[in-house]
Amino acid sequence: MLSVRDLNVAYGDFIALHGVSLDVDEGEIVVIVGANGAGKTTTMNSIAGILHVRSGEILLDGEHLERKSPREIVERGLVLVPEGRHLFPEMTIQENLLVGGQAARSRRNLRVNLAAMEERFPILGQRRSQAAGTLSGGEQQMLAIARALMSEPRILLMDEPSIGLSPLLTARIFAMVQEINAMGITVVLVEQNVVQSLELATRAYVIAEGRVVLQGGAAEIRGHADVKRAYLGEA
Amino acid sequence: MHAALIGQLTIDGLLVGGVYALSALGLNVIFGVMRIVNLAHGEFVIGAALLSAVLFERWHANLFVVLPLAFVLAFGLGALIQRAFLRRLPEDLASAEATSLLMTFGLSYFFVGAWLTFFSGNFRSVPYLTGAWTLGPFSIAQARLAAFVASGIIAVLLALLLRYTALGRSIRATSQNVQGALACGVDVERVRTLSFALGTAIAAASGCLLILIFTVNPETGANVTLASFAVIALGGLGNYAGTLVGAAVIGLAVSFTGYFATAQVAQAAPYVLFILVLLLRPAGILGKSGA
Amino acid sequence: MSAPLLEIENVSRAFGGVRALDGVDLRVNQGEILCIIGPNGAGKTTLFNIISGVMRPSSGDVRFQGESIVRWSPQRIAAAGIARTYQIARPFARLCVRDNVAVAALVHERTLERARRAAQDVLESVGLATLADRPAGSLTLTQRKRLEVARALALRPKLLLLDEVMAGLTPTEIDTMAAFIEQLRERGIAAIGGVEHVMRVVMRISDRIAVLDFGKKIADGTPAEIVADSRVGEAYFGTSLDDVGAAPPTKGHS
Amino acid sequence: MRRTRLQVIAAGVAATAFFFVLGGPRLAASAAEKPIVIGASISETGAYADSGKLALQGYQLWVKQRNAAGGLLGRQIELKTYDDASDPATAVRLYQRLIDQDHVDLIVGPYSSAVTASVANVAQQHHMPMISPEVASTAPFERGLTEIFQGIQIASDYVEGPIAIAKEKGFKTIAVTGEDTLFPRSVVAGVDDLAKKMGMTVVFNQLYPHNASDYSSIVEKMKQSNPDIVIAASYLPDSVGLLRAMKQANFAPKLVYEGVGPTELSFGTQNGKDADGVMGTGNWSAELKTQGNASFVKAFTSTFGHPPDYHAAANYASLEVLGEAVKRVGSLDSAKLRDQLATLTMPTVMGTYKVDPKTGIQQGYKSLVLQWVNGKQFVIYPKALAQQPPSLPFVSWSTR
Amino acid sequence: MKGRTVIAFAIVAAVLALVPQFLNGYARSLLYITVLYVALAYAWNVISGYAGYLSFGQVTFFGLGAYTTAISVTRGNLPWWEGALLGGVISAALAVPLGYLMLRLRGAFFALGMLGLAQTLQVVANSWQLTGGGSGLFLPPGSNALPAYYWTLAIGLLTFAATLFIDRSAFGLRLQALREDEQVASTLGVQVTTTKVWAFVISAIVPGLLGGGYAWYLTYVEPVSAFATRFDLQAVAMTILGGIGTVWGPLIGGVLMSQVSEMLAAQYPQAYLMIFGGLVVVLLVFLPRGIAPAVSAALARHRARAAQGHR
Repeated sequence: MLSVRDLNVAYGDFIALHGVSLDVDEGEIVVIVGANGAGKTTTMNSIAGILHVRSGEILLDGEHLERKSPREIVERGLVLVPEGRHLFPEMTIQENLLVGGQAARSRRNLRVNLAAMEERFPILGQRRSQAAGTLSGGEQQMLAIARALMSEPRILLMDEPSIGLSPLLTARIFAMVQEINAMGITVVLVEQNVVQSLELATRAYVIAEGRVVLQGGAAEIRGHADVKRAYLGEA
Repeated sequence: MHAALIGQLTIDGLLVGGVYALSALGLNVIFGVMRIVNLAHGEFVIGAALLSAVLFERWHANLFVVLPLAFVLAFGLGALIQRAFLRRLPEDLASAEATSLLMTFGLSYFFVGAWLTFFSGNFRSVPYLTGAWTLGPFSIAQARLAAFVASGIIAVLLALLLRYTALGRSIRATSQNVQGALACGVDVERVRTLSFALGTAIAAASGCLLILIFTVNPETGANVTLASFAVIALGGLGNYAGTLVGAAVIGLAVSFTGYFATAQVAQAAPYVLFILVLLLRPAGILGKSGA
Repeated sequence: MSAPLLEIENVSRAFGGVRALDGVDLRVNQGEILCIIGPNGAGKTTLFNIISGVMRPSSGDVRFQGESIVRWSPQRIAAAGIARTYQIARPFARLCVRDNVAVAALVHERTLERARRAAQDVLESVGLATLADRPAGSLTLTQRKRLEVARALALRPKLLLLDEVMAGLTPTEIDTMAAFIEQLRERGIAAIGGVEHVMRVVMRISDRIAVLDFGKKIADGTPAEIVADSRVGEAYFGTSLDDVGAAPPTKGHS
Repeated sequence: MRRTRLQVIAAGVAATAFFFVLGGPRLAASAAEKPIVIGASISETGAYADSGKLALQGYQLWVKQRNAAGGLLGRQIELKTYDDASDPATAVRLYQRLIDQDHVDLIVGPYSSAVTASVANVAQQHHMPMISPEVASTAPFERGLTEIFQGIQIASDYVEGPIAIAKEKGFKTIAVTGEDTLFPRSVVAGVDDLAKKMGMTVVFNQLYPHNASDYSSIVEKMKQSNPDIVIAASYLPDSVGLLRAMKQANFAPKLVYEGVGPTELSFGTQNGKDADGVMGTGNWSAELKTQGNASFVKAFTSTFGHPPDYHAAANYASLEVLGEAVKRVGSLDSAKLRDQLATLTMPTVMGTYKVDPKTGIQQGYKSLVLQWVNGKQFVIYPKALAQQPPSLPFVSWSTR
Repeated sequence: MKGRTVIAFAIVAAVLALVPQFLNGYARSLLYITVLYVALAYAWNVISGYAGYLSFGQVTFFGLGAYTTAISVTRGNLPWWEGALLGGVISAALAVPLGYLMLRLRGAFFALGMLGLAQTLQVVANSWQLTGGGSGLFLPPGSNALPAYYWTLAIGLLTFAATLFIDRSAFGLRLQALREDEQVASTLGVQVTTTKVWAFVISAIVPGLLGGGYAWYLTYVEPVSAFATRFDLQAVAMTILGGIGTVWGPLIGGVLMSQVSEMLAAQYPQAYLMIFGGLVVVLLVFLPRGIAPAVSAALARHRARAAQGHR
């Protein structure tokens, strides 16, 4: 479904990605793990069109995305839940959701989707006219996910959804990822919480220094010695 | 008698404050979305003011014709400037902010020169609604009241646009979090262009109203820019409600210092207030806290 | 036992309503390596900002060599011997690598020429000497991290604050960095490292570990004590440390 | 490396120097057939643009008429002007350019006191006599300069008229204001003494800055002082602004005098009916029975499509004087011209030109008080020249 | 190397000192204005180019210098150059507290604060008895522009030397470090506030000194022209054209632009503002680093090629 080929991205003189390639099949949960600064977020932002790609290809169902604007990419059903949530803190929860559902592909269902989200995340319904900035960390993350779902994505990119959350909340987020996947939405997940994310993923990629250093089935990656050494703290 | 005088000065100050508020709102919309401090803002205000003066002189075109015209022209001009220049700000100079400052500083003088060419250096005003209504001990200048009411209507329309339309939500979303807006598929480039155009158009609208009260020439733009910034500095950058409070304070300060001190002090009042506010809240005015 | 090099006493710091730090106490002795671990947002960077004078605490005191430094300017603190690195490397992008370091060397050297020479020496020691004339903006992430350290070293610090110095490094580089930090101990430089992950290294190099969680210090002890502390595992990893396979400390400082 | 750079710089400096040297001395015109060039800078843009344009047209008309009548000393005349944008530094450079670069034969003054004050020094340095048709303030003439001559009425005369009229009507209290620049200041400088002499009191005296745009506060203050008459030393934009603020404050004293603003024709177009009753000091009027005035007005109107004002007249008169001086001297010798201008007495459209030979301060021209009545200007003072008596008191705003 | 610099410097200074002897008054005047603008651009470059604090109000000190001189001459009977010197001293003295206050502001707010400061001082000059209010002050008419020229030339050369020093000294390195990242600079031991206040003082003292020459040259000082922010526009445009934060930028940009501006000012005074303003905008899009870096790069390439040829 999504195919990334030989992606190169640079910030000024600094090269952040050296030829990253990924494949995601329909219905999968693919997890990308790697250390801070390894290039995970850069990869996600590049796919979503937020970063300018120096070279390489990004194909969604065979269509090139690498020169498309973020808006055009959203219209094709690929939506990012960015790292750090990036909500609109002074807008109400409902307004946040409305902005999320503004894409042409979902606009006619705007009210229906809004109701659906308020039902799925009751807290968002109860506080719909409260400013988003007043929500707690976990609630904000839910809002960020709900906002992304408003545009009826086919493939959802989630960048570190568990960041800064307590174990309990992290578990809820992961459960939600599975639910979303069960709705038929393909998920690409970037996580630092390697252990838990590998549990729910079908496949995984390990990124270091802007390169894919390992890839394979989730279980396989879990068992890999290098990963244990680098990210799980084993000698 | 004394109470009546205070009342009169208050009325005069608040009515002018309405126009300051409108100009500052335009500046605030641009800053909110683009993070650009537009030093050429006053030039757009003055350009529209001079245009309406000239149209009035020639054809007695009244405010209600000129304001929409100036609004549309300025909207186009703003969009053009954003597309042609501001969007192409290079990123390799000291900082994006520095470059945008230098660029809008250049733009401001470009337009001073342009207005001097088109309108000459004459001081102009529009002798429209020159009378006053008497209300008890107070006299209410028709032009001031008209400008105040019109400013209020435009401000309310702007508020409605920002709150209840998809474009308005996109503008607010972009000004609060660009990354988030991008992730939601908001066409941020378009929003930036529209915001700059809208801010410029509001500036023009305030210019059409300002000329009912003030006498201006092409070189008075910098005063308007500074006064508008003083309003924002007082009210909070990006804070639309605070803008109204700031404008009232500036209007009153000018009106009262003009009476109790001298016209020179009144002229300096916005700058002095501006500098004082900056010094008392050097970082704080970026914050959205406060009124 | 001599007085501690750095004492942090009941330091709190609030942003708006949020308490980023809440009554934190910490001590660092001469030549000691202390690692502060905790998830993103636990307050590590805030603590570094307060020690280095970039930020004032809302309450509490920080003493360096017995003197309170909470009212000192960052430059005074730097000159007194506390150097820091930034979590996200912040090179002076348009200056060359050598001049980046020379800025710091100027604290001890009178002339620019001598500062540049001193800078060159420091660059040698961190392996950046060949890049000395390049603009710092063109360095890779790893090189930037090293430049951060080089600049801090040029201040000839007694205490080095390393904010997420391991972040973004490959396993090999992490080993190099760890070796470097251990070598600080031999040179008599104390260090506080802020670390989110990379437990393996933390356990190996630390004399002591402190754990921050939501602005509070929830544990402070030798690596062995920390591993044994169940609260730490709960708060930080969502599970016990044994489950994630954290290695026992390789150095017996207990 | 350093040497290369310095070579580049040195070469640059040399080239620039060369440019200046080359650009400097040009071969002086020798042939007598060449036209006599008169140079001036005028404020075509900037704060004084309106009046500057009329001033320039005054110069242009005289040159045109003179050339049609055979020129001067048998040569045609050419006017060379630049726009100084009302900026003194620019004007200084432009006059130097006119004298050193363009090698003009004669110069005449620019517009506005501030500009003239700086330019006078250039005239002095180059020993080029210069008539200043626009500087009513005497300060620039009191600096020991020998080359400048005032071609307009002196400012301190201006308020004599309105105060005399007020005295006659028995008005007692005066509020004084004006723009805080050289000329308006000199207009109101003597007002305290004059009022005392006339047995009147000044109840308010405060100036407002150049570039002021809002006059409501100062008007409110004047209103509070409750004066019989208002004397404002103002130019066109501020006189309009003040009048409007007075209307808005519903403030109508018994006599309103607004300096030179009301003498400009656009004062009427900008204020409409509100202009009625306002007085101002004119230096000139189309109705004036001075020598050649009627034909001047006619020629001006047919040439430029609009009637002249006092700027045009004063500038025209200055060239009349300069032309006469050249004719009498019989050459362009500047020392002789200087002496001639200092002692010359002659009739012009402005009246009789006559200056104090020591300072060059004008003594001949007399100022007039004009008043707007039913959309037209009339001379009301001095009585000998009055077209009609003053229409007083000023009509209250509500009964218009 | 050092000796050669000094000799070259002396030659350039001597040429510039001798040139006016061969010029008419207009060309002298033009030369004076060119040197004046270049010197002002150099001063602006210190605070805005090297320290990174964009100021649109350095004219404040220029006006201050002009007024100090005019007051000293007319009311104190001092020789004009003593007044001008005093103008420099007062500017420096005022720049210290002002620097401490204003430099707490960053970016746009510093820029706007300085703009406001210039406007405020203009109003002060406009309303104070000492400054003659709106009437301004007359200086005794001078014989010619030469003394002002030499004064300005001397200060210009000193300012250039100061820029050379800044570019090659510890002070300059600290300035550039704080321009890049003020917080990091402070944690690396840079006395941030002191350093930038010094830069501000240099950028104030120069226009403060130059203002006196200008007053003497014009023989008349009044508020509007003494505090005209156009002076800052000129400095900005010239420095950007030449190269902001470089040693040669203000010189290259200043010499080029004053020629252009003189040609334009005589015929199209309003278009000249348009062209200056427009040029700033266009340069920022197409040549944001200015001419100087482009020239150095070309020179470096040329030298590299030459060196290869030799081998």
